[in-house]
Amino acid sequence: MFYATLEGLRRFNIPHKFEFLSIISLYAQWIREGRLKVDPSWNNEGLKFTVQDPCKLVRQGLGDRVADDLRFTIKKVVGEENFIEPWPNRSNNYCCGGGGGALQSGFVKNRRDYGKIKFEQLKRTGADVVITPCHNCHGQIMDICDFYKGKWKTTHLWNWIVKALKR
Amino acid sequence: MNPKGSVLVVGAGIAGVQAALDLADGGYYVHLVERRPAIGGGMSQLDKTFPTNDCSACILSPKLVECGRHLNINLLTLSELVSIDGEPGDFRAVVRQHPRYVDTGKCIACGLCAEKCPKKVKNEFNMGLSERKAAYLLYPQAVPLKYAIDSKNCIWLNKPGRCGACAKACPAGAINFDDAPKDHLLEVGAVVLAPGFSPFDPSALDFTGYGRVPNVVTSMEFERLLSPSGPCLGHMERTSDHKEPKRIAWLQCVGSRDINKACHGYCSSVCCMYAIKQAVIAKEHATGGGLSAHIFFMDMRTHGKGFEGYYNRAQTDGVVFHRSRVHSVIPGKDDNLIIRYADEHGKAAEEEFDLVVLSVGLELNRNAISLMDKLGVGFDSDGFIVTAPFAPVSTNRPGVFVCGAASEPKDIPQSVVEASAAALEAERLLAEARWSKTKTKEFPPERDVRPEPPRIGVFVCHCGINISSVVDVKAVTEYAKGLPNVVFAQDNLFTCSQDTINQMSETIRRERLNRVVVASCSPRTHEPLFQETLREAGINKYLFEMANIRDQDSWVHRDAPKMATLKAKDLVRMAVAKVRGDEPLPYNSVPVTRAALVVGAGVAGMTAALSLADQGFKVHLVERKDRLWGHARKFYRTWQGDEVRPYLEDMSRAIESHSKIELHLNTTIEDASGSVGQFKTSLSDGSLIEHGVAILAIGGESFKPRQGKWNYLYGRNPNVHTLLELDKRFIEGDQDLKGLGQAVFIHCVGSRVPERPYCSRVCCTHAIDQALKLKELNPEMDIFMLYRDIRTYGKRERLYQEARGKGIVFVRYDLEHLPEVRDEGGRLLVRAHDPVLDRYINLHPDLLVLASAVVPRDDMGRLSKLYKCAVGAEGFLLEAHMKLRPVDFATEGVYLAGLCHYPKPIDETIAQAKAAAARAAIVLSKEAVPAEGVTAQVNPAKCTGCAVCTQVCPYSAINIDPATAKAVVNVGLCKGCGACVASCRSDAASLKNLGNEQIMAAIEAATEDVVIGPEGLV
Amino acid sequence: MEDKNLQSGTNLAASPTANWEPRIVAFLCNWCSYAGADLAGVSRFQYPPNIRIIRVPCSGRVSANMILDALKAGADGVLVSGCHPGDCHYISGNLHARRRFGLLKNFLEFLGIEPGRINFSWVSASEGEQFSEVVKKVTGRVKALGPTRRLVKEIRID
Amino acid sequence: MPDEKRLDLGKLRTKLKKHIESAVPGINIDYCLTCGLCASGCPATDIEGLDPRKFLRLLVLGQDEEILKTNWIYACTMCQRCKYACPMGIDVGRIVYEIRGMRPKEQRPKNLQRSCDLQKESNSTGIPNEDFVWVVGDVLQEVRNNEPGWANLAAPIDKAGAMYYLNQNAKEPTVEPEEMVPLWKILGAAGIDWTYSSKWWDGANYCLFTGDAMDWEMTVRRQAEVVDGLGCKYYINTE
Repeated sequence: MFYATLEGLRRFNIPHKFEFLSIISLYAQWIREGRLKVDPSWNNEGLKFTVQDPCKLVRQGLGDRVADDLRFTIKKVVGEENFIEPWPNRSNNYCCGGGGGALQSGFVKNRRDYGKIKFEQLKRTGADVVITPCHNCHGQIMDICDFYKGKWKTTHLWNWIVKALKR
Repeated sequence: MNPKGSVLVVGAGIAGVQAALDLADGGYYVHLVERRPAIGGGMSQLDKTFPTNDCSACILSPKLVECGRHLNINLLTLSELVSIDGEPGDFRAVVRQHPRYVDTGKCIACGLCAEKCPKKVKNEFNMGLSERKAAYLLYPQAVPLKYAIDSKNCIWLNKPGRCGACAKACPAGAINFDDAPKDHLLEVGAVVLAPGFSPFDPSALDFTGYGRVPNVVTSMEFERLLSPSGPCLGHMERTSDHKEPKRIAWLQCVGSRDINKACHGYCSSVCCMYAIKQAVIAKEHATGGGLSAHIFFMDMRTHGKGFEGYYNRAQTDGVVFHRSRVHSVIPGKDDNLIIRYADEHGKAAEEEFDLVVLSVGLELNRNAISLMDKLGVGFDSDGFIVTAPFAPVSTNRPGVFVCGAASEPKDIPQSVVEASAAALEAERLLAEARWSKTKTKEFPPERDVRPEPPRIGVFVCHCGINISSVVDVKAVTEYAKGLPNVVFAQDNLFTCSQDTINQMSETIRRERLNRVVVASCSPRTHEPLFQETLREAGINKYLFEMANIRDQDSWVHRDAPKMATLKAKDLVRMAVAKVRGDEPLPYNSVPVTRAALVVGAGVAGMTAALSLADQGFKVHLVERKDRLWGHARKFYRTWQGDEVRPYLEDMSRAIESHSKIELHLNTTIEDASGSVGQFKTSLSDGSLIEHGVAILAIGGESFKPRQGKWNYLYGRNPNVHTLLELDKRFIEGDQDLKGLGQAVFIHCVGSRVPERPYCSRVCCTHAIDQALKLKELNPEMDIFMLYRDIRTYGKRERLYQEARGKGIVFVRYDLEHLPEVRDEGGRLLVRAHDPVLDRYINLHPDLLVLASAVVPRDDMGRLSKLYKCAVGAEGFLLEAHMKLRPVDFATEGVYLAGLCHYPKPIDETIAQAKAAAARAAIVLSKEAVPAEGVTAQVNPAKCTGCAVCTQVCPYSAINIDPATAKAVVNVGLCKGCGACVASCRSDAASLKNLGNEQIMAAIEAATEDVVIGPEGLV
Repeated sequence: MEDKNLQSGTNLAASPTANWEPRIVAFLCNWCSYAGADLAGVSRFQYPPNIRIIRVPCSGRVSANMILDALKAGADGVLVSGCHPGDCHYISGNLHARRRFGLLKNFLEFLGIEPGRINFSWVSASEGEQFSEVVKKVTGRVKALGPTRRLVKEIRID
Repeated sequence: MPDEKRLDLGKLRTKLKKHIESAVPGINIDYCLTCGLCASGCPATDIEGLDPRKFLRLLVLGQDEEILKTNWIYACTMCQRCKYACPMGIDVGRIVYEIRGMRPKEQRPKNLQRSCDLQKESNSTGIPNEDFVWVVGDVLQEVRNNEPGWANLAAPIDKAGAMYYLNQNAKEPTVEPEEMVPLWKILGAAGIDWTYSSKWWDGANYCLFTGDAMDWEMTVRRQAEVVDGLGCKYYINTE
């Protein structure tokens, strides 16, 4: 949970020598630096992708900058024309309903009611794959996809980076 | 030092233009500095204006044209103030005029330069929704109507030698690429700042979708989409695919009342009203199938005169009001937009729209910020210019005044009031230098047209699309050509615009016209403007008639274009028939008695009296009570926190010691007669006062809810007060207020109800200020405010936020959930309903305060009739024009200020009183004022001396000359009402240019095309 | 755009009275009723297009022969509208008018003119809606009476 | 018909609101304009009969027990979308966090509290650290043996002086270890000098969600110590 550590260090002013980063910013940085070579040509039949902006990483974390890094990485990996922007998005995106301990709190009906809007939003994009760069979003979006009979696959981002890796 | 009789006005929006006109007409030479290539400011970008639905250009153009042609106004466009020093009465200002690259002397605004110019640029007048060329005209009816070249984008000016298409195309050789900035050193006595506002830029608010999602526009952009001179010529289209929107949503408070991302805590006070206006006008523009208009808001703030009625009518016209702000605007299918909102039960609902308009707030004009540093004028935390308490138009620098949206977001009527008030402050400073710097106007010699046969010119107006959208203007013009004696007929897009006015002047000379008919809007608003044009063209201004084919034809026969066109032809034929009989009339004038009568010595009356007396004019101040101060006596403090009493004491001391003010206490007006310049008023103390002008400042009263729905046990339980009764306890420093455990305020007691369908404007702010005072006395006190809409408009919103911050709880009620008040053994029980939780709550206040309405004084009707002024629908005095003449009456020489106009707080009353004084000073500053040209005349040959006419004349302006036993007219007294003419049995009396033959001619013309039915005659 | 509810053209020859449109001459005082008519326009209160407004300074200016001349010229109805008593810009013009028209109305009835043809009303500057209502009422009333048939001067053109 | 439960506000007692205002300076609860923007933008609206606006209103009207009892505080995920656009910038999420923390541990959702307790010992699924180390090594070996080109893939643990420290969500090693491999490959391909830690390696932080400040602080402090202990320059938070 990006925000838990970021805000924890700040709120409890915990002394630390390291700089706290998100893997998403690093993906983008490494691709820009050429350290990480990716090629989207694998996606020849035009599989369509969309993304969830994890609240703890984007709105409560690094904001639109990391959301743009996320999109930069995805477009490099799956091909710009195969990415569909959800609305609302970036720092203003809906929460999926998995975070805040919802997946663990056991209020399943509430959690799925909560996730209805996220389901409608993702369905509207018509994407085949929803990339969820956060474990809670991954769990929740996979669940609401089944529950509300969606048609997309829910995955992390790293699977597709590996698929597009050029060694 | 002797002060200079000239004033620098910075900014030529409606406020700057009004101040300039009042100053120039009042005897001061004005330098009017405007940054853009044309004057008109924000108002010129509006399509229609609330609450009258007037087309903005139609009521603004006459003022701009008058300002553009005024002998005593030096218009400096494309200019900005560079530096200023000196002190009040003697400033030296340096104004830099940037190059226009077009010689204004030569340019005839034919538009060829723009046509040929290859460089397309975003048109900022249309908010970037359309394009213009580097060579451009700011807007079609611009004043001055001269093209300009935008040096930032012009190809030649950036790379000399390249292009130059405009210079080649210009028939008048007006293009001058070597034009250079010119610095003007101006010596002025005072400065009036009117830089106006900039609309809030919502790009930073991503959740609004602005700039990210198609079809989300700001209100200014939508105003241009509506406007006939806008990008889509008045046919409302949305930006993405130019389809006509069928469902539009307005989102209120974008950039206002938002201390989160917009960081503007204040309310911009105009957005609710302009949103309703846009909704109503958009519904009018919708073609088949109509338009569904939805407004999403927090509090509906329609607190001005006529605003609440406008809001109620909008609701009955089908505009849907959702009391919920909206989190995000989300794109739906094919460029539509989805809005989720919380309905009144708190349930989330979703609706789709094809256009979303963001009602953006107002900020100080961004270009004015650097200017203010140069002037050393202070800013407040909201970024507006600071004004002093009880001096709403004075800045912190003596001799520098401010008016309009630059000091606080405000609507056009309030800006116009402040403009006149700022003019007054400058005049008070420079009273000795009046007429010292002004020039007098010479008209060309008048051609005697009597020997000539009638040569009539007819000018038919499109008025944008206001007329041409219903009436076939071209057909009416062709028809006019065929009428007898009509030698010239032409149709114009805007007949009242400056270029058409100039063309009319030349046409009159070229075609040797001796009579003119204009078929356009109402003569009541535009006759003086066209009559002045005839005079400048060298013919007598009374050889003129108008056909009202807009207000009385196209606007009221919208669904019958064929009949409306036929009616337009008839109206033109009637006007031509009437003008044929018009004769040149003398320009009479009436000497002005250099004294003013001010009725009522409340804050408004005292301020107006001092404002005129300080300029050396004699003032008779009449007060029916035995003491000064009026209604304000009962007030504790203003919303800014300044106690009222000390201010009142200073003012009454100044009044009692002022040599120019004659105070009549315990006196009422018995009778009044005469007209502008020559009023005679008899007072109850037996004296007869002669005065040139009158200012009615008769104040108002607070409504006492003795019985009926709004009683709430008032008068039956000692702990139930009105606002003023609580103020009384504050003034007396009543200590047991501290001990109160709980206080409850109820808003809108007697206001915004069927029997009084207006908002009393002051009570929300007053009640909240009192609640804050109670919290000052005892922070632990519970305070509940039961309200319908909190209307702490403008900077007053700070009080509302402060009150909430101190734990004061606001509970909304509506007419279906009125609070109930019961007396349980002396202890009050108030039952209210909380709409957020949808639960009933019980309150046990130790003090219940009723924010009761402000109502007009009962003797308002009698007084207004004495001076032949009208009373509006809600019992307040009816001003000449709600928008642009808020302190004048239709009757010349009579002005109004204060509560008798409409409920208003003390600072606005002071501004209005100074404005009334400025308007009155225009008359008082002159030896004589032009009088009625149209007067009666008697043909002695026919007159039998029966003297019936002398009995019907209300002004005894017609009497029997004992020598000839014939009736004779005293031109000085005759007002041209025609009563004598109608009663004369022998057709001896006639009214110049309104004689019986002319009216018969008009009647014949009105029925000319009527063919008698088949049954024939009986 | 075809007119919705009105027949095109006025009472041209041989058309039955059903879709005939009356022609009404209206004298409006400049300070009150003419201003009210303007306000009806500004507020977009629609009303039938049959009236032809002649602006006079005051209702007191309208004499009996003007009304008779309107009937003579073929007007199917006449409307005279002025300020409410007490509002007159010229103090008493509307009061003279009221007395004058009281007599005229009786006299015209005596001559057989149907009472509905001649109409008087008081409309103030702030009564836009009332003005449109007055015009609707007067137009309806005159339409019901059918074309004018009395005191009409017929010019025979052979 | 509106709920007949009539609120008697003869004396307005807002103890809970005052407590939160002192705990979170500048929370501005009273500034709420009841404008409904938050309710219109919150997916938790109409769940448990509440929405952010109603929740704040209960606080302002002193309905403390109802607030302490409602399970809406678990429907709200503290995502702060309300605060993002609220004209008064009121952070309902932070208020929910404070109120969650006021619930005695035994009344908190079982599974959630257990995850936090486990995390305070080692990690949120409670697998022993040795198992984590073993699983990583086992999966790594498998990839090296039968995935061509990845023979020298690395997944270092406790490598002192590594440039980057990477945390790891407890779900993968516990339930789907092969999901850890892609990130290893990416780091390998990019030639990144990184390491796991064998202690306090779990990136999750359920103690934040229980609203328990002390537990939350303890878990973050442990992580910081580990990363500084390893001398890593950067701490990477995984997907």
